[in-house]
Amino acid sequence: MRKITIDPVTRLEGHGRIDLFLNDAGDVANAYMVIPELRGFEKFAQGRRVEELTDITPRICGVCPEAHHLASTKACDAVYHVDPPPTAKKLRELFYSAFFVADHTVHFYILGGPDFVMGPDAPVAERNILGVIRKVGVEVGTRVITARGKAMDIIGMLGGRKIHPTFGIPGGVSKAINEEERQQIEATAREEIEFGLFSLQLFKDIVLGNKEYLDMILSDAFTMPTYYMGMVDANNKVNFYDGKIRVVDPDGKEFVKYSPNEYLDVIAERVEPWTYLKFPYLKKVGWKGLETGKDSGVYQATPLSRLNASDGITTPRAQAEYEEMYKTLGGKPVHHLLATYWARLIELLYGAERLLELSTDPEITNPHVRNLPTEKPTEGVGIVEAPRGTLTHHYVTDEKGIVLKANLIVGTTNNYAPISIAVKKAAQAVIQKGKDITEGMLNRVEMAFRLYDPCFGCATHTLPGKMPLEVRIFNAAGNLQDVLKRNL
Amino acid sequence: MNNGKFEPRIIAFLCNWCTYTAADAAGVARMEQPANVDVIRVMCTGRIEPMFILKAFSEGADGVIVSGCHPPGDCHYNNGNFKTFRRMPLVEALLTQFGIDEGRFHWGWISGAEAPLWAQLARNFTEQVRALGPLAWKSQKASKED
Amino acid sequence: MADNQKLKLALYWAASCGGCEIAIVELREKILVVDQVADIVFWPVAVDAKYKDVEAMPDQYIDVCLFNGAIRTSENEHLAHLLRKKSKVLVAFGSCACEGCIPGLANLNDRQSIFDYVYLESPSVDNPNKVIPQPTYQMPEGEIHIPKFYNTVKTLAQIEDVDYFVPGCPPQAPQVWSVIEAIVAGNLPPKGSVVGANEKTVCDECKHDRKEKAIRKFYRYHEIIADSTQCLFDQGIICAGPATRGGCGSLCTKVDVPCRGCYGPPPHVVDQGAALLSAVASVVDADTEEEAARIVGEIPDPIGTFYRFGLPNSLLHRARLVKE
Amino acid sequence: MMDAGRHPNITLLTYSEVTNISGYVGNFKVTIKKKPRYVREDLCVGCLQCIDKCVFKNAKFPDEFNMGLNLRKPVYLPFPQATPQVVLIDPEQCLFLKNGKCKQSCAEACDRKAIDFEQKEEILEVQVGAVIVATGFEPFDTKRLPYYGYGQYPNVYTALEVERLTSASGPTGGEVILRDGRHPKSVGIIHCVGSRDDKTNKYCSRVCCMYSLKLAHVVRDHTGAEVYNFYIDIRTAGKGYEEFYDKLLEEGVHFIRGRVADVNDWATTPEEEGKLVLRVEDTLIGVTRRIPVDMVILSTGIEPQRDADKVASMFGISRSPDGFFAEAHPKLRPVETNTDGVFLAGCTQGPRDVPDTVAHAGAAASMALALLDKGVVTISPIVAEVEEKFCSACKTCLSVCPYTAIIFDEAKNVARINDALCKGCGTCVAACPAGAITGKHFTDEQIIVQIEGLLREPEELAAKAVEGARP
Repeated sequence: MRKITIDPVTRLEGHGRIDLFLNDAGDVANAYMVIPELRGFEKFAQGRRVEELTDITPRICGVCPEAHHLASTKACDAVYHVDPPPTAKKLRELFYSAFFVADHTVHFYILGGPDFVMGPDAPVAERNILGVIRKVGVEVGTRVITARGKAMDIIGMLGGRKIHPTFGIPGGVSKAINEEERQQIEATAREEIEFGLFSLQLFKDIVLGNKEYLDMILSDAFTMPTYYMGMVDANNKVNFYDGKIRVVDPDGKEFVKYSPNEYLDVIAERVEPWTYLKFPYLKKVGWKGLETGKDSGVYQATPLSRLNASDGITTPRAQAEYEEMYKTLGGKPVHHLLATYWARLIELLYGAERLLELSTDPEITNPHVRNLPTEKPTEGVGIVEAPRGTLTHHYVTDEKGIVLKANLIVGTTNNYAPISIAVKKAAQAVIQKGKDITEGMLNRVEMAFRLYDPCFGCATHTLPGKMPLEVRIFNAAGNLQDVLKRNL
Repeated sequence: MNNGKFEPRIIAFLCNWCTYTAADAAGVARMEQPANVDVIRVMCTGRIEPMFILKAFSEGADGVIVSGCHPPGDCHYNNGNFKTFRRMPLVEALLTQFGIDEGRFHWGWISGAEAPLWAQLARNFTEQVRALGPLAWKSQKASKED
Repeated sequence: MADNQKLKLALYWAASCGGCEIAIVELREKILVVDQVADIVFWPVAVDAKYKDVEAMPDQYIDVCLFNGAIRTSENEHLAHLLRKKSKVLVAFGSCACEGCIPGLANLNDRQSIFDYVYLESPSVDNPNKVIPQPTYQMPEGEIHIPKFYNTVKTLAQIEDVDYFVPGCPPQAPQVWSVIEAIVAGNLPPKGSVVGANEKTVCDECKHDRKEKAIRKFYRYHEIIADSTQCLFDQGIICAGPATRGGCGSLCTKVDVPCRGCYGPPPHVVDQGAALLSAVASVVDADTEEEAARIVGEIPDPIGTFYRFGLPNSLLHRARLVKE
Repeated sequence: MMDAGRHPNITLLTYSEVTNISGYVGNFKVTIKKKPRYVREDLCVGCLQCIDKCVFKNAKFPDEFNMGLNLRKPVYLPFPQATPQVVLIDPEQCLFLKNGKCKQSCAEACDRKAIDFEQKEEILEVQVGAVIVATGFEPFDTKRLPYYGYGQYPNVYTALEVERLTSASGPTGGEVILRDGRHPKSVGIIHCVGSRDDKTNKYCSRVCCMYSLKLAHVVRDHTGAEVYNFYIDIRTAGKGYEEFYDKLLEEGVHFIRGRVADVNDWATTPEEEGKLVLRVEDTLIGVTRRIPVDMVILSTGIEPQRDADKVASMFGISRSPDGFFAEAHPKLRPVETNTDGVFLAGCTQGPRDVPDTVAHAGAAASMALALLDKGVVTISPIVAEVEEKFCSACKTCLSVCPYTAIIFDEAKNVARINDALCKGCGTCVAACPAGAITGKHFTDEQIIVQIEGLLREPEELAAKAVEGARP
């Protein structure tokens, strides 16, 4: 038995690592995606003033603090039984749409995208944003930085800080926007729509136009039927900020649709002794181990899952792209993991279109953005769709609004089981007896987790792109037998 | 340590005009007082920053006393003691949250004329802290293990 | 490999959220300039797989290491010691490394209580066999190790010698840029300095109008619609701005939300929470003991309020640890 | 008083009130409200013609100076020796000022045209270098001790009332007569009313023993009545005081040691009929006695003025537990306060008799003059200082200073501390959340090393000593 460690791979609560065990024949016996970090937010949330969790929980993740901030704010609305004014809800969604544009841009161009744009076998030094810029042109690179930057500016305008924003308050938001700010948002929204369309075209040109990539997308190694989860509005259309959570089975049939406060009826979490992260699964199906299919409670919550779980998108351009994707990939649901990239760009476009809709809403500059809570705080659940999956915050307080209990099911955590399975599957497909283990092989293994999450991806695709990767191969006795290294 | 018996270390922050005067008078009058209480003089209890109290505990004090002039009128500086009675309840709540037993922190008033009260407080407080045992914050801080 | 003339820069994260990395992404087009003047030799540094590489470097091989994240596990601590040895200049980057930040609130609890809650008591957990993650666990295929989870979150300076501190959660882009410029120009202040922040407090940058304070009632910020032209603290909303280093641009109060203190204590403040507590209590408008106790008694959770970002770096570091 | 009124360097502002004071030693600005007396002080010579001619033929209103024992008119001279000798008009009682309907015969009577119904309240601002607070005292309110029957029995008097009765210029021309016109045959004087009493004031009012002895002597002299003194201790510290006490003992004034339990008119024997009975335990002979008398005099104690708290906060004076203004040091600085340039004189600082008050006032005047004469002010080195570089204008310190020594410099946007006003208490140092204020001689650094030093383990101390011994 040999053990291979791919390290580092992750940016969730800290680091992540893949331990691959090879049998004596040289095949992958098993793969463990290990999360060696815990910070215990749920515990130290106890005793805090509940409204302060809107500021505390974003520190779980600095990549998607906006998601935690809003999930927390919504949970606090529920705890205080207060309904924010319509404009406040719209401002929150507007803010959140800008965040989706920024976040998906980062993932596609900087973190995950280089896998496609440059190809999995391109030299490491090329497989990064600078390589992408070289390939597609400097003006595109500038366009990416600008598009992300302008979306971040909207986040900063509303949220105060761009990273770890603070404007959400139980009962509304801290500040209204004026006409001048609205105009800036509208102008940005129009640019972001163009940028979204441009990005989709780029994806189609580079990826879909290349048979080798298309084959890889459709390949068995990257195909994994599971349950899919995503938030939908009253018409079962995609929504990131508000609605019910819909789960479809591997055949695309609705399995359950639940309100935030019903989440405990649907989700449970499994503890394993070899990792600090828990594995959520569908309670009614049950935990069958790291298995896919209809009989296993494992589900995914990704951009692709959200599209799979919905009946469409409310904005016209994104809806057209949605239809095109399912037509191209053979109908709903799509189980090809790498289609997540496509879905992500469709969501980016939806975010940009939603930004325009909201910024031109006649109510958006209404100064009434707060309702003061009048009822005794008790308990509440807030759910939003984070870019990396459905994000659930659940708080229970005493009558003074001091937290007694908090429970958080974080975006990427939903996908912990599928990531583990995907990694194992990819490893088994690419690492086989008798073959020398190459750089490209390992990158294909990494792609299996990178597609889920920029939190995972950024560990190996930093901006200047000179991250080392080392794989240690142990023999059956546990002694170091070989070291594979990426050049610096 | 005295024959293995736990000797608490207590820091007392006293205002110059009232409790320090009382402590001085208690000494001059040779009233019985334990050697466990070390006094730091400030001009007014209004000068006592909550930081001093935390610092004392963090440096290994087993108990802390803050004492000054009786409100409302005794304060040499009109109402420095008002700031003390505004701050200290919050300091108490903070210490409780830090896990420092209530009995390790005393704040109150002893006028310059109340030397016997000072001596009594020093004796009673020392025994109260002795009963609580060592706080040992300094070693908790220095611990490399965790 | 790097051109030897270029600055060798390393960035590492310990227990952190990744916001400090995004803060560097927020340099936007300037990141390309960084690439021209410096070789980023690690970002991030690997965990156990990379120990050998780092260990193989000559001591002080790295010119500047920007270290973010607090020390939560044995792995974090190990890397901190290693990077100190290999770096000429070690910078505590961001609130976690400087003062422990929000994850440092875990110092109100210990390992056991955190594990118990997360793995056994949390409402969604399904763990009939009471499984708790173990530092070493034997799987059928072999052994898997995870780092030891410490009882106490520590700051970088509590376990290693730190040359500079860049505060903020996260450090704001213009400040990060000025620090990078100073590093590249070799224009750094004396060792131990805080860089990338101001000497004055957040109030200096805050646009709200301040008056002489006299507070009759404290409000939690969701309980009151504050006048957005007036100081929030004056209106009874506890704001950490007066006890917090400036440099962020007062971003939170700009949207009428109180400062929580992420830039840490100002230069002469020993303990940020104690300083803020003292100021808050001092301006309570109460002339009797009963009234004062009533008004300050309405402030719940003093540690969460006054030590939001700085508990591990406070004088007491953590709540009292009752030995297991 | 007359001398003071006439002195060229003294401006006397009577019927006036200080409403505000700002500034600091050597440089105070005092705001004074001068109430209208409806008579021009510069014209009135005190001929009192106006009083005669007032439309009120008979006096109708209680005369405050004589404790309401007689009546006066709306236009009046407060008391015979009043300085300045100028009348005033009570606007609540004068028909013209009240209703606008009166033929103003007083004004007609004044050939100097001194009466001015148009006079308005004036606000004066004066610049002074020092202030002497001599706001006096308030007599104890005897109604607070209902068991002595004041207000219930007409023949229970306060000492001050009897003092007016015995005065040749008083309401009765010095004749001691009861409210029903009788001359008292027997008089009881109760000492320590509102003094040396856990229920009211714990302190000794110092003056009551001696004035009680004086009243005993005078009343006995004027009426030949039997006089009983009920006392706890007779305190006759003062030149010639003990001799006066001796004289009274020889004269046959009765002294009964014991605190009177109550005063009532319930007669149990024919002799007590129509009299007030004082019940008392005579602690010298150990029996409870009932003493029937015609007149009871309550020797009331001295209390701080009712508005002493306002005055104290206005002038930055602290108060001792008894409520009187606190001197800077009981022995060494008896007339100074903790606010430089503000001095105390007389009963405002604590009960004292006339000779002591005169001495105290003299001392206060000398201290003030010594201060002003020097031209420069020496201040304490224990003061706080703002380091402007670190002050971010949060304004936390402004309201915590007991001396309003911290002012906000709008131009530089920082707080500044006035050295002359700062007393060095350090409250602002502890309150400053930015660590921008240093308390000189009690700095954070100094206190921290004290804490560290005191808590150093013996081993650490030993190590330090070895280190220190190395060259």
